[in-house]
Amino acid sequence: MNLMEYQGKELFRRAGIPVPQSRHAIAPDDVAEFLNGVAGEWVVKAQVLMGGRGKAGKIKFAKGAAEGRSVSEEILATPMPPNRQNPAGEPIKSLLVEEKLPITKEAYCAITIDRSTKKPAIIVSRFGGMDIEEVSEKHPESIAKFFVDTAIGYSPFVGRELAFEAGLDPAFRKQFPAILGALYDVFFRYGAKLVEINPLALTTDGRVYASDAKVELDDDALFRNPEFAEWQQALPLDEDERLAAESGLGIRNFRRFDGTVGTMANGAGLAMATMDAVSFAGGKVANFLDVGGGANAERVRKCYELVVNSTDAKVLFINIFGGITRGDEVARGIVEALKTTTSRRIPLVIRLTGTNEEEGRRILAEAGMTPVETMDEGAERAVEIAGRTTGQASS
Amino acid sequence: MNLMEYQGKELFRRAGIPVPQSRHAIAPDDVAEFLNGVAGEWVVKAQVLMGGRGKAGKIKFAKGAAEGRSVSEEILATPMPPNRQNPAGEPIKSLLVEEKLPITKEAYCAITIDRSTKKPAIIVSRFGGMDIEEVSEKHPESIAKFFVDTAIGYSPFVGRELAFEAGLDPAFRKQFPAILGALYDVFFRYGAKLVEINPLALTTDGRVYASDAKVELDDDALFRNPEFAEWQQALPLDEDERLAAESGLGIRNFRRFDGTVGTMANGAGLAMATMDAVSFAGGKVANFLDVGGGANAERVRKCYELVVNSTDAKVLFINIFGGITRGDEVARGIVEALKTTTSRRIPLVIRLTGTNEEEGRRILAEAGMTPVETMDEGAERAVEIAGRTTGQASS
Amino acid sequence: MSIFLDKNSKIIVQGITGAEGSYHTSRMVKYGTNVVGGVTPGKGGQKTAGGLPVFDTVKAAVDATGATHTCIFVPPPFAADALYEAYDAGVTFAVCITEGVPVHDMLKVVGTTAGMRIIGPNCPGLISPGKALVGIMPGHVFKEGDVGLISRSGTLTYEVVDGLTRAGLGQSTCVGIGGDPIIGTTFVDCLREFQNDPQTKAIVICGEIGGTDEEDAAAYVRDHMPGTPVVAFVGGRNAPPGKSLGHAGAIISGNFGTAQSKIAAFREAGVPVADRPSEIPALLAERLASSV
Amino acid sequence: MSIFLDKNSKIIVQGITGAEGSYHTSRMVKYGTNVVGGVTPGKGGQKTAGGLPVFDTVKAAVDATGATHTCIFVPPPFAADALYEAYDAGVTFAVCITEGVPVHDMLKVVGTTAGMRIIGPNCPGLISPGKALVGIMPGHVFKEGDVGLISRSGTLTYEVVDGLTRAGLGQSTCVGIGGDPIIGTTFVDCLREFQNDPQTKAIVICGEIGGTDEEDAAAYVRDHMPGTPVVAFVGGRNAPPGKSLGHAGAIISGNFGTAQSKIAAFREAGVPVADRPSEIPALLAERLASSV
Repeated sequence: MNLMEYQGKELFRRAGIPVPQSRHAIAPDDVAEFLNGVAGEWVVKAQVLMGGRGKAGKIKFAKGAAEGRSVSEEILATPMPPNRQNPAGEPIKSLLVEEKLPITKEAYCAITIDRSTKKPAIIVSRFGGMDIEEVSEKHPESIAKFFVDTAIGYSPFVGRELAFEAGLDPAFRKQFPAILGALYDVFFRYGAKLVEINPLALTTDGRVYASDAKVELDDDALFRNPEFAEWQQALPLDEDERLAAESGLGIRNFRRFDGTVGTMANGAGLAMATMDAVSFAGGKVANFLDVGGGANAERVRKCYELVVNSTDAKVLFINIFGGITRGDEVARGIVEALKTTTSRRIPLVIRLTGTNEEEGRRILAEAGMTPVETMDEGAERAVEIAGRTTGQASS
Repeated sequence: MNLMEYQGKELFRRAGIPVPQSRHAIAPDDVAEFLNGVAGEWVVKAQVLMGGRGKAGKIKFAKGAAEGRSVSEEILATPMPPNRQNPAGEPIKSLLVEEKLPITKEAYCAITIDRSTKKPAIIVSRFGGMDIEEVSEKHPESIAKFFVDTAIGYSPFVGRELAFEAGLDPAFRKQFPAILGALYDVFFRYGAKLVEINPLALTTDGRVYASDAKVELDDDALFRNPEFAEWQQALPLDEDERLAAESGLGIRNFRRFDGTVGTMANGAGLAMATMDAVSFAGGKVANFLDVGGGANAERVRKCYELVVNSTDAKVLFINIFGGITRGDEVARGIVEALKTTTSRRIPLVIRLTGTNEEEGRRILAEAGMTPVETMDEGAERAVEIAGRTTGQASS
Repeated sequence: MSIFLDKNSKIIVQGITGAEGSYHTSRMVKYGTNVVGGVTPGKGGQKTAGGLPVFDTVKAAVDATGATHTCIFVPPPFAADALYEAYDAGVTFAVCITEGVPVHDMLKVVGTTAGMRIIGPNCPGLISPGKALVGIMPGHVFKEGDVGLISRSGTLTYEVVDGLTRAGLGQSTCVGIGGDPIIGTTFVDCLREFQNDPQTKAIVICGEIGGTDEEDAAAYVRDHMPGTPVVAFVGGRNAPPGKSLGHAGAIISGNFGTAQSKIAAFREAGVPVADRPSEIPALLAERLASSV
Repeated sequence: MSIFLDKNSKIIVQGITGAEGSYHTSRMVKYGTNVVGGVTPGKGGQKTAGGLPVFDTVKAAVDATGATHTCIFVPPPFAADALYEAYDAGVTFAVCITEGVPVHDMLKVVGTTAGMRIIGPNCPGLISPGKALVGIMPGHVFKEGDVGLISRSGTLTYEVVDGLTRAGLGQSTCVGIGGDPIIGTTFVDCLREFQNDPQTKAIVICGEIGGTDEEDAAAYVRDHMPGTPVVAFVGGRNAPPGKSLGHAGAIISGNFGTAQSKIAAFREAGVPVADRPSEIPALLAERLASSV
């Protein structure tokens, strides 16, 4: 779960990381009310998960109530424009009004999880306020990294070392180890996969602030902080995630493409391999769908309906290899799903093997369905039914 | 720093350990006010650091305001009687009024620091409400121990394992791992040297409570929790501790005995050896005094006055072996102290060696003092001056 | 021989009386695995339907049975605790089937349980065909032989193994290492073991997009196993661009993690990469033939 | 030879520009210790009055000097951080002079820095006479020779050494292990090292009341060093009854910790116990004579 800037800053504030004075606002009127009679220049920022707000004109300055209302209206007038990762753009549902800091220097710091060393990785650069990937290309020497020993956790020397190695302006140094320690607290206490301050701002009067906040929480750890359930509802799901959630799937278990061969498999690895097989057979896949373990009738029916109703699939290739998922259960699910669904019917190609496969095949046979033997065979059959296309989605 | 029951229970409450409903009270009127119109039987307990409150009649039951007032008056009427560890007894400054629990079973749990394994040690017994040393003698099989890996910390399996091994009543078991975890939180978060619940009480309706609370905080870690400075002021120091603190010494750096040879040395080890030497020379020591490092004139003067004014010392044996303490500084301190003190004069025997000893001896010589060469010699000389006694304090 | 697991390995099951635990315990026993008991707090002294003793704690189970291996079926919030309990009791090999374990839990577990080999979490376990099965794999798909297999995916593993078995290529040990960001045992850890296993003559690596475990494995094969026939498969060439750990993650891991990068790394190491799982047996047979 | 420390050990000082740090650094250098630099964050690039380079971090100091030893003079709240920094930079031997380090800080440090030998905290350091001095000991009291000395107390150590030196009994290495409840290196750790040190022919153990380190040392001498002349002293026979860790602590440590228990343990192990520090040289000479 990715948090909005205002949510991330709330966590920062609790941990003692200095953040600018601010107010979260839904409507231009809220912004106007807040800025009424308030002196100085303020920043109004769209609260979205997508990057590139500045370039998209979604960060604007304002003095006073009238200007606050008008820039808010401008920002809210259009959604965030699409980019490669977010082809649908992103609607803007709220704003953050924040004091404009007199910034003299910008730095970068983040903590994430490194799969290779199996440790939290801290990254610091003396260049902030720009894309860290760009920094790493242009100024690789400005980037310092530290891999935290989880038995020890964060200790202030880490912040000192990184500040020196990244060449942070000396004015940052005194406050930096404590701020990084507080950021580590956020990372650790809330079970985050990423916490990022970009930029970490130094003001003309020598204070240091988190000027932006990016926090990605681990979905598997959300249960430890019940308040996050509410926060989650305030966050936009993309269309595929929403559809997945409505069908009772994990939000990452379903994604649509523009092909005609629907797929459904158990396990992300097999689901990906199923898509690859369809592509190799010359077809274009309509979707990725990992049905997960325990595929009972209800689950199978919902997945069937999800594919039929939200994609252009002309056929659904169900590819189940039973381990924890039992073949007989899946077979019953399929038979039951087709009996009970009210959605339109499309042909099924079923491949079912593994645990209790004989029983599963018997159940399917009783219902008049003949499963294929292999994944390749299933992919071929499905592509035949959907009609061969020329382009391959494969690399 | 040892906490009173009511202070320990406040830390327990914060960590989520169930404690009985209670009110801390200073005067019988407070107790009466609190119990006015309140139903049921309540317990009024003297808040003291000494053990043995029950036997001393300092825990009483009361129903309603009038009875509350009268038992409070009885408890406060006399101090806690002396015992071996507290030959002066202990004044009673406040009371805890607490709901009387319908207890069916009592168990014991504590966490302390084990020097040998260098780990936190958890101790659990199915026998609670009595002295744990007595339990360990009579029912050794009822005591289960666990040494915590500090890199991992507490994990619930520890509580499960201990509950089974100590043979806790099954009714305790479900709640026990969480309560022990919360106790570990108190131990860890506040830097405690000991946290103890005795008894951990099981009530007739199946709930579990910390019925008493014993917490010893690490004096060296108090700076991390500024509120403890206030708490400390609410705690009684014994006479020696109070004198030490008033002289600017650590509260454990001074202790009085009934002899006539005053001692003062730098370092607890040398101070103890100095006392031993006086005993072996046939003298009786008047006090233990570790002057610590950096013995400047002010410090030496205060220590001199402390011994002279609070003990029966007829002579003061100053035994300084310089490492981090520099001999010249100590010598200047002694000379200066004798110049400025307004207390009565007693003879000094000075032994000064180690870092900058030549300079120190020169300074003493200029002031007309001749240091002895060895500790044994100093002890002999001091005992001669004080007059030999027949009894030895030594083993 | 085989790696990690053989006929004599004494195995306990944590969560043995739960629905999944009891179902898969009976399957493991049926396969011939030496399951010596299990743990469910509060049910100590009982027996499972199959007659296995149940203990209150892992320590009690280990004391009574001498178990060295554990297979963990407990809900995600309790998985780390189960692993710590096994570690503390002296278990040296733990398979964690549980899916959805918080990643910070695993970060801490792997950083503080040196000396205990952990497989998973979120994995199907492992099997040394003909000897023992620990986890949730469908045993009948496997066949004893000399191919070692390592996979990040569960169901894909069965797919690949099914192909190997049908092609007459039996397996020494098949390890499902799990697909989570932080796992106890990596491809390289397994390669190191296979290297010292006389039964294993060839290796199949089933990777997928994300992380750099495949790149590390390719480098290890290149540097340390030049003579060993190894074939790889990389799943997810057509997968949706997953939500990554963000830019900071990319800086840490460089430009690795894509299917392209992994395939290139394997090829550079002389490891042929199958386009489809079904191609693996032929590629392997070819490599085996040329290595003789 | 000697233990832990010799002429070639490269030493840095953490907190080298502080009052205590700079004073004792100059004393160490004067004694002949190979101090190669020090650390004070923000003062990197400067030189001490004695011309030693100052670095911002231990890592920078180790990279530039190849130091393996550190001596820590920082205030108590920062001592654990200084130890972690040394550990992370690859330092293998750390002496922590600081008094008043929170006991939980040390609990965690000793539990998470395996591979780094820590002496202290709240200790005077150690000296291999004639070779090197790390800490705050008064070097002129010591004399090179073949007696190893271990002590929990600072000033008492100097007292004992003074007696040895006057009696012509020089020392191989004298270690002040510190008097805190949790210390990095115990009597037994030092005994193990002395056992393997050809220079050390005899050992003096200066213990005191509290804890069970003396009892452990006595058992070690009895079981592993039957031929070595060892003499002990136990301070605090007339000490006030200290405020103990309470009853729970007594349960953990049994009935140990009193002067009586320690003296009995040493005697049972064949280790004579001196009544006064001044008796140690004679007892040692006697043991040395009878062991030849």
